[in-house]
Amino acid sequence: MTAPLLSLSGVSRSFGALTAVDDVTLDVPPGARHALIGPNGAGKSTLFKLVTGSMRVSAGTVALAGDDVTRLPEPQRARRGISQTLQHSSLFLGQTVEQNVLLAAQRQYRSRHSLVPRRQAAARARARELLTDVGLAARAGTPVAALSHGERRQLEVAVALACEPRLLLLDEPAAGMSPAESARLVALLQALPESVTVVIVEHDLDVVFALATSVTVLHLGRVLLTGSPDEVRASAAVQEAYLGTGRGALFLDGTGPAHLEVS
Amino acid sequence: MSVESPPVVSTADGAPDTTATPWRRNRRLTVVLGLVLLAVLAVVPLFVDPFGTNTVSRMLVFALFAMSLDLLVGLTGLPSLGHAAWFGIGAYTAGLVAIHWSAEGLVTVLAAAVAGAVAAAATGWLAVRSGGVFFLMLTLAIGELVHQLAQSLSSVTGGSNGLFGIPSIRIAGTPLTLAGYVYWFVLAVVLLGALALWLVASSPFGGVLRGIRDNEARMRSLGYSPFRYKYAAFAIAGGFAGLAGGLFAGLVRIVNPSDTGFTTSALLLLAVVLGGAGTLWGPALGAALVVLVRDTFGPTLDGHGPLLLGLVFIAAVYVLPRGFAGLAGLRRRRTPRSPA
Amino acid sequence: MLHHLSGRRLLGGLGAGVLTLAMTACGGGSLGGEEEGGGAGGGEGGGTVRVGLVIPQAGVYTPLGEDMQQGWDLWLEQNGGEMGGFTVETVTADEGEGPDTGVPAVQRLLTEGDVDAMVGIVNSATALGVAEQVTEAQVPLIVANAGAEAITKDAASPYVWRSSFTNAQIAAAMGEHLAAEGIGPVYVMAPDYAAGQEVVAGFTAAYTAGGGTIAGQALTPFGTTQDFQPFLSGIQGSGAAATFVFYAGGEAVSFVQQYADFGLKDTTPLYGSGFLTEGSVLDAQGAAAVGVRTTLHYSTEIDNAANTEFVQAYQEAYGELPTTYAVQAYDAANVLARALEEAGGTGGEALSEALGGLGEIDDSPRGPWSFTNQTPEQAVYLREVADENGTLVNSVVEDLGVFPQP
Amino acid sequence: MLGWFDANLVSILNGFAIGALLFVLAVGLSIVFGMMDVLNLAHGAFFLVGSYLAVSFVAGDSWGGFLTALGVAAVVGLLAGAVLSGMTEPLARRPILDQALLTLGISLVVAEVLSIVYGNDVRSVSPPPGLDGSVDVAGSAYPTYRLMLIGVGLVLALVVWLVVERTSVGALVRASVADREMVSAMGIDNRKVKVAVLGIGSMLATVAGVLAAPVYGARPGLDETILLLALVVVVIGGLGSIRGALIGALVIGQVESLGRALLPDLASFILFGTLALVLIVRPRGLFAGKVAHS
Repeated sequence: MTAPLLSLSGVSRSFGALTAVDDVTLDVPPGARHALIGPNGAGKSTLFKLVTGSMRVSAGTVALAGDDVTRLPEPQRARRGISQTLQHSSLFLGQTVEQNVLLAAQRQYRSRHSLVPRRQAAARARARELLTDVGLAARAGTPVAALSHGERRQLEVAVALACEPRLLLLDEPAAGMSPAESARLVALLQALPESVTVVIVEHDLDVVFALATSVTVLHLGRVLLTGSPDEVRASAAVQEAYLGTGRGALFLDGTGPAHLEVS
Repeated sequence: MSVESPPVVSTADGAPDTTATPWRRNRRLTVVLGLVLLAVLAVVPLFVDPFGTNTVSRMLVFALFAMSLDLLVGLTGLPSLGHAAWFGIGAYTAGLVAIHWSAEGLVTVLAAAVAGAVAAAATGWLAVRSGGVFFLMLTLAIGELVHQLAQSLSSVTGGSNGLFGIPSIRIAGTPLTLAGYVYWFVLAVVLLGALALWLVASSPFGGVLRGIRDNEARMRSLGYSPFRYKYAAFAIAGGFAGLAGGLFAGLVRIVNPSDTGFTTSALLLLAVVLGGAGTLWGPALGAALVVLVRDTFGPTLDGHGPLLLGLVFIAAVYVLPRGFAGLAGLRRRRTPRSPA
Repeated sequence: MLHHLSGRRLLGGLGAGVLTLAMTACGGGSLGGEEEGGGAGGGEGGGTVRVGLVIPQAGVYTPLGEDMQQGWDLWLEQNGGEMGGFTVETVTADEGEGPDTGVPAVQRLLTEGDVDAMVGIVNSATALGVAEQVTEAQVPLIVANAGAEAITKDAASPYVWRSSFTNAQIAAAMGEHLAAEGIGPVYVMAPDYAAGQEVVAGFTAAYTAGGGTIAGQALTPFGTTQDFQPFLSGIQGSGAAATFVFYAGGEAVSFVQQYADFGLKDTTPLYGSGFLTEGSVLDAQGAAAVGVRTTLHYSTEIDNAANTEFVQAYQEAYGELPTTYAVQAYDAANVLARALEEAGGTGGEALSEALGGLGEIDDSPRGPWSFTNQTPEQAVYLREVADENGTLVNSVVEDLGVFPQP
Repeated sequence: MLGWFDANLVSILNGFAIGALLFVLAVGLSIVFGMMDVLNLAHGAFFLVGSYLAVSFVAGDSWGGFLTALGVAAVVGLLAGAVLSGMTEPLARRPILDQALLTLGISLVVAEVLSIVYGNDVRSVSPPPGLDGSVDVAGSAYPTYRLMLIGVGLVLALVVWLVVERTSVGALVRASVADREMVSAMGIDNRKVKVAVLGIGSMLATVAGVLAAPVYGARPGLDETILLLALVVVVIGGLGSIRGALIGALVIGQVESLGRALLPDLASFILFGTLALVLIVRPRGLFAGKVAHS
């Protein structure tokens, strides 16, 4: 068995008296499609920040492919292959769709040090390819500010993929997407090669169960359960956690609404 | 005075051909306009008297200076109130090199550019750690300290009397004594500088700077270290400001502490805003206008030049919300968007 | 990909344009070898002479500019608007606060203004900054205020003359005088810029040469010192018997008032370079200035016929007492007129030569003076601020004798 | 130690006087920026308006003149602030540099108008009767008026502190510094708050101008020097923090007074050296306003 791609051990983060992430230990093997679920305030977004390094851990270690990256700043972790989409759309609003993707894509090419425009052809080609993949090719020259909400989410995914990640963290990528857009997203993520390990936070359970090979349930900052999608669906503890928020029926397979409208 | 009109840098570089037809027409228009402007600039000495030619030379120098500041303000989102420090250091360096070593034009301006870049690099690592108003004030402090040094080190800089006795610029050993030849030298260097700045701005590096301006946190998550890029931008901007300063020293042949001070910095920053930050050519135009108002109209208004300048600033805020560059933007906005 | 080429194309276009046009000979423009009708030309007697008056019309030096304008206008009025038979056309340009504005203003006069001679310039940096251009254009410039030593020393040019003073000249006179008085240790203060440094150096050299000792020295930040208390406390602790300072304009007002406010005026007599109490600053200083002693090459109280007549005429014309700035411009007009008469033309070279041969100027309000090294060798007066029926004047205590530029 | 203190007592005292004056000057700039995000570069010009008003009402000749000058300056300041508020309203959503362009333009125009009205001569104003003498401090004379400035500064600091900490208006101020959106969400008309804050901020500038006239006089160019000093004070203290403005003013008062007395050779560098040092150590000032209140 190879080393897990992402390994968290005893990771905690507190804000004063509040412990948002509490002693989380989690291994994500290479090539996994891992989902993080849990009610709002469970600490999913905070955990993502601890993995990407945009927030420092209070305790514990974060390892990527066996290397301890706990002390590395965010940009260095990103260069080691951690890429993410953020819950609140985080794009460069003043710039065009293509420029957004290019910013992420060009980091992979040595040509970014060149002042000769022609040398950037490879990065441009890669950016176009990704825009085609997410269905934004026709909008390449549009300023981001003019995109619809769903289109921005698509662009987020393209930007994250343009980093050529080993570990792709998706924070509610389907939020606000139309069913068609969301189906397209699922197809795109399913088509990702094994070399990309995906960790996804998503409330749209159709998306979660269509993608995930394993699921971790977080509750009040702690890991409630990690297991296969079926195990999670069957777990009484998970039902209980969601009951606490008054949304007990949501895990009833096929009968409840597909969307877990927590927010 | 815009020395070249690159297609508006903040828009699509190489937008897909399928959607680019209207853009293309604009771009062609821009190129034509740029060529006309260049042709006009090139023949200035043939038709304009020496004072007018000198004025246009100053406008060109300040245009380059403003473009170097725009690299910080417009592209990177770092409003500097001490940029004249690098301009002044470049000017003093060029002046000293010309007096003590060689008045060869290229030698002096290159020495000036290197000095500007080195000085900016020496202090930039402190400055770029802060942002916004604090960056503004820290650069102000750095600028004022440089200004005081220029004032105090009178054995080197001539103190408040200025560094005088700078010989004429020489090209291949021949001194350029006539305003027209000096002008062509200035024009050539400014064009090369502008071209270099435009290349930097439209390169991937320039893209990163714009990314940092728009969303620094996101750039970090994409794997960029904003500090390094901001630092590099600071040093590069300092280098080009130094280059402009070197030209200035050769042009007016006296360098003063006030060339490094707050007034020059503030005037230039306002010129950048006036022109439209982030477009390079807008700030160039803004700086040219400010120089024109200050040097040409100012002295004939019975000392009320500042009044005119103040009114221009106030009017510009309302009439030109995006600076001169906004005027070009109007045309752009009318262009229909490509269908989704 | 059109725009990828545009830079290169633009440059190519430029190159072609420049080459084509540079080869075309052209009459106008800024490539001519000679200034038309400028210094090199030279008009005939009975014609007109165009004189550029470069004075500050904006910024902190504006009051000096106004006085110089009035001195200049008065001379022309008294002489029917003619100099040596030439009708004078005055072209005024704003010098501003410094060379940033002053140098272009002079450039403009030299080219567009088409002047035969120039008078004025308050700021030393501006005077030094234009020296070479003036020389190249061969247009005589009579500096009517700027006191930097270098203007007629390191940066001397046959076309740059001075009708005012030098910083060290005024200070050296005081140094010699105080040394002769045996007043005791003196504390020296000045703003930290070139003129201040020159005054301190000039005073210190003369005073120590005469056997005096310096109790201490402080150079205050120029232009940003509103409050002199921190430096005044240095005087108190130094055991100085007197203080010698150089301040002008706003700093002169603040300094003299605060010197009195902090009680130093009663314990440590204040001496200064004449600009400390010259012109409009004296009114602003008020009672605090009474008793302050300064040296300068002029005072309204100098007792000679030319001065009496001048002061009276000036007061009639402008309703105020003349200042040294007015006299410097008045005298500049005087020497320029003499030179024009002598040269019989407006050619720059001839004018400069004529200026050099003028000898003693015997009808100046400041008393007789002459050009030595193109700057006045002149009497320096010890003056004391006195309250004469509510008007503060610089009364003359003593004629300290004639001093050249040190 | 005691000897050192004695020798420098006057400088220390003077530092407090200058600091008190700087506080009156800077606190207006600070609250305007902290609450309304308006960087008012015309603050120095407003100050100069106050100084020239002191000249106009010959404030030195009688208390009547002095108090009239103060009253007129307060009214003029309030009006100027209201006008400024209206002028900056269209710029609310634009970059802060646009405001800088506008307010510096206003500053140039105001300064030019002042020089047209009052001429370019340096004007001085004596302290009002009774305060024009000096008192003996540790064997040296010290001007009475400056002692009074310390009192005025202390009283004003106390009033501002009481208003901000103890009144409902103050609660609004603190809330605005912390989160403007929230305040407008509470149904309070942001524009009225803005007019009030800019009015008071500008009033403090003109009043400071009158108070400073007996010390600094009035002359062209003073506005720029004063603006820079005020900016340094608020940035050192931390923008938008009243406590910061007070500490910043006292620090700069001592730097300009005691600092210059102790290090006369570095006098030219000490002000901006201090600014650079503070910002290097604390990149957001000693008391960063928005953080301090959250």
